[in-house]
Amino acid sequence: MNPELLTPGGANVRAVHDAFHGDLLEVSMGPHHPSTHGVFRMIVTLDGERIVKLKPVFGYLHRNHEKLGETVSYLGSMPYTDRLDYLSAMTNNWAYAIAVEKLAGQPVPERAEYVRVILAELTRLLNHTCLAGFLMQDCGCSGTPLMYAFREREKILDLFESLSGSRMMCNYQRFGGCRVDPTPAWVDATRTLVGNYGAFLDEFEALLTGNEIIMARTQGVGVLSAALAINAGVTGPMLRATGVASDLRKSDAYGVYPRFQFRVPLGAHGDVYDRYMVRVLEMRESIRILEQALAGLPGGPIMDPKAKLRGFRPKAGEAYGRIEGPKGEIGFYLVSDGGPNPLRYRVRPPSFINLTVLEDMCLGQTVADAVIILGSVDIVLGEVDR
Amino acid sequence: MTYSPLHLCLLFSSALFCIGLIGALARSNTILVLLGVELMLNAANLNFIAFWRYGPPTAPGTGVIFVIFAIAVAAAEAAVGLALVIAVYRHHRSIRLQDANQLKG
Amino acid sequence: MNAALLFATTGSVLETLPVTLRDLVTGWLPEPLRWLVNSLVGVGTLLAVIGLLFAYLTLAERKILGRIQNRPGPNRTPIPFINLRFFGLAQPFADGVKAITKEDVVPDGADKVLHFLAPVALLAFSIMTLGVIPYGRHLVLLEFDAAVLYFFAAGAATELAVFMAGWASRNKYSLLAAMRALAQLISYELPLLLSVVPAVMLAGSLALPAIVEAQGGWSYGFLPQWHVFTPWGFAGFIIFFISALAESNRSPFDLPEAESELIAGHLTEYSGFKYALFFMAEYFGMCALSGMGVTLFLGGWQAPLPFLEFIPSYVWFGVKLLSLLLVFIWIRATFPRLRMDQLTRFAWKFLVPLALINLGTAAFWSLTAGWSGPLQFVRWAVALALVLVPFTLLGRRLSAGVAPRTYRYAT
Amino acid sequence: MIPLLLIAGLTLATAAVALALRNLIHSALLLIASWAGIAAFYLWAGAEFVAFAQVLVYVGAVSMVVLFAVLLTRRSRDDISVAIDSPARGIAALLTGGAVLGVLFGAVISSPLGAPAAGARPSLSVKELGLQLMGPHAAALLIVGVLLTVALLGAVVIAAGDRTDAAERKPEGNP
Repeated sequence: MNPELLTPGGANVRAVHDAFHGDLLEVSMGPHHPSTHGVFRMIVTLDGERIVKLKPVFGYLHRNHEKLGETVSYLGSMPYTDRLDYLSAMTNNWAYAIAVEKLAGQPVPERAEYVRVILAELTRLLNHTCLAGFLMQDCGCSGTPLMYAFREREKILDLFESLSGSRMMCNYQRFGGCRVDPTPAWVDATRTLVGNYGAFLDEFEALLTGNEIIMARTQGVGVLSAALAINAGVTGPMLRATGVASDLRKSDAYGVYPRFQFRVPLGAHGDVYDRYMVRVLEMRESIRILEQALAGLPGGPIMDPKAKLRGFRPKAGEAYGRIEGPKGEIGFYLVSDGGPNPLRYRVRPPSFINLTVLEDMCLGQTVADAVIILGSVDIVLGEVDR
Repeated sequence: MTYSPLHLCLLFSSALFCIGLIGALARSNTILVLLGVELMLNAANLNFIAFWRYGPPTAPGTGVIFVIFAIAVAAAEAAVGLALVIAVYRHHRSIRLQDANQLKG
Repeated sequence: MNAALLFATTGSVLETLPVTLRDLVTGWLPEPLRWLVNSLVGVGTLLAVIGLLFAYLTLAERKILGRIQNRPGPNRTPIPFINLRFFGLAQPFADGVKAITKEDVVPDGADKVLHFLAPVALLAFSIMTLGVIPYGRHLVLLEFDAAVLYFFAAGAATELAVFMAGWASRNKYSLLAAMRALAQLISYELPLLLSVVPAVMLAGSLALPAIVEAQGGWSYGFLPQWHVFTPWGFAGFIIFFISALAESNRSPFDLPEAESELIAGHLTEYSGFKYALFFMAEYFGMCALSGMGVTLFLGGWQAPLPFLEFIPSYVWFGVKLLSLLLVFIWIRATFPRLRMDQLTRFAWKFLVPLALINLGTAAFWSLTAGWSGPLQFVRWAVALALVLVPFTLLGRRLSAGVAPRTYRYAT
Repeated sequence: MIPLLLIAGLTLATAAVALALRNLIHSALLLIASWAGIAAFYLWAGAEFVAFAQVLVYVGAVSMVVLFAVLLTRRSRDDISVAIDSPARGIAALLTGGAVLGVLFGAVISSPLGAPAAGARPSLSVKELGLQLMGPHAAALLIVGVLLTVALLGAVVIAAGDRTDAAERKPEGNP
């Protein structure tokens, strides 16, 4: 096939041409489709099995999240942020807490910063493990890797539950600290889990990373160029898989991250395999961070004693708080007019912005590739549709 | 005059041949024309088997071997013919015989 | 042949038990009628046994998949009235009741006749393939001179049924699946047939009992002379098995019903009993192909060791069949799915050339059957080289450009 | 005789209906039934090998190619029906076919073919067939092998070569 036809413009010319002859098949994948990771819909135009056009349709899970945030108090939005990316409630909480803390100039005690790092890295493990499982499911492994991934996920969710009382909707962070102080027993349990996680990753990788079919299915598929990724605002593992060194943990140095030794893995090809591998390698770095954080967990209060929860009214102003979530840069932009509610509340959802390059990655690939490319983007529809 | 099973077989095959012939002549869809021709070939094969079964004794298995070769050739013919149909369709966006009346594509 | 003669020739009551039982039941009938009743009894028994095998194969598949995936699998269905669970052994029957009582939905605008005909045709053809397999020394339903050809002729017709299902549903997923199914089945038909030819060549017959007989006996007194223990036989068996996986639409070649891409492919618009028929036909096809593999390469009903010959032949056949089916299930739990172009490339650029070369290997093997002493080693070395060298070269070409990668880090 | 009449009736009926239908897929499937009927005739006549070869080649392979061709040459997505052709053409074809049928029937009925020799039912085992093929007919076998290879390559070249050609030409036709 002529490569220049596969560029977006060429593909459109071709699509028009072929549509004239009625040669194309338009397939609506979703919203009820086994592998759209929720209620997402892709209107795919196929030439045989090749994709010549892909139109994503979303909004099936729209819940008015941003408007809702302007009608409730600052603290009232915290549980709602859990429901954005429901796989990584802890990082959503933290990003929102950072935004409000910036707005109000609220300091955070050291112990809380450490706990936040621990929870964020656990969330990263949880998210990447699940994603790897889902991706393998999309590749056609009939459930086995997914079940292995879910086994580990359960262990992390158990930790979250014993700490916050809820497995997925943790509602744990507060402005100026955390809601509950972790007990020594919880810290020990976390230490055990982190100690065993490397072995699980070894097992998972031994089963899948070197698998020839996985490599053949994912290498060179869904290539995203670094230039396009930067222009489209793609962040997180997807951007790093294209070879761009961008990690807010390094560049923003928020929280206590500068105290920890860790590396940022980078891909070179920007294909599905790189996205998968960058996530797996990131998990190994997360384990290192967790070990350091657990070893250095200081005592002291978990909440800033001067922090005000009831009747919280930050002075007028605006703030943007962001962290490196598992899926990319999750940010909250808040404008305050001095009242109990934010005047403007805006979310920067990483998976929504990462999803915008879906068509560019899918053109010229087959239907089967579209499924794993979507899987490798790592979306959660709660966050995409808000 | 008595009629043997051979008569019946031959009538069967000639009827099949004529159905194929009518199909090939009456339809203008290239695929159907090809299928009609295939039927005519099959009718000929029927004759070989009928004569092998009921006809005067010949060298062992002559009819059967003839049919085996005919089937092999017919398979090749079908493959090439349908490949041609697809090629014609790609050029003319039609598989009506009338539309493919030029030697240049 | 009467029961007494059989008894004398085999010297084993168990061996002839099925035949004896049948003759006890039908022996009093007059000759033309007896033949008819015997055939009917044979078909009935076969269908009952394979049907039961199907029922428990579905349960075994779910149980084994469950075990591999850290979950228990179905274990709740009790036996009615006595409320005993027995690891969920009543599950297949509950499934059957469910399938029958479920609503049969036919999409508006579907080709109703073809939509109905597809599962029926598929089941009919897959049952037909079961008829020629020798299940034991005396247990062959249909004895054809060209049994191998019959088997693949009936098997080839199943492709049509898959196409009919995909096309008649008037659903885009089904249509895509139908196209995929056609391409896949055509591609793998060729290596499947080519891998069988050496076994036919060595036996000098297309009749399956003769092929099984050709694998009798032991070299050095203990090593069974099954085809799979020769270089060409091993290669042929692997090619056969891979092609059989593809022909029966099993993972990793389950593209026509790839659930992550095409929902359920050609089965998307099927529900209720028609879906159950498809399911059944797929398992029957799997059993038939496994049975064929056992017959052609694994010595059929022959015992693996001389002193185990007292165990009746049909038991050995059953054991081998079940182990092959187990491998089918194991592979399903383990492998990811190929992409369409990779699937066809694998068939045309790897399996077909390998099968063709294997033909030459088998010819060499059969020509050098008389070699003994040190020449025996030469024979083995040449045959092994003929199998391994193309395998390595073709394999390297196939996986060119696919390799594990190393990653750099930003500090 | 009854099986033969049954087989002939079914074969002819499916063939006739197949060539008269508008729906190409139905045509192809009915024609496959017709080919299967011919295989049944071979089986009835005792030519086991040929019968299975007929099923394998026609029902298994040629049918697939036909269906592929039908699917690849559809004018629009769902429409595979073909317009009925001009009545004049149909009538002409019927007249020609009818004439040929009349001539053939007349010739067959009027020719004294004689009764078959009793008990001389010829049979040909697969082994004998193989020996025949590799012995007296070895040259023909080789030629057929070459023909099949050439046909396979030719089909691939015709179907695939045009595709790149078409892809290259496409942008020119559009602004």
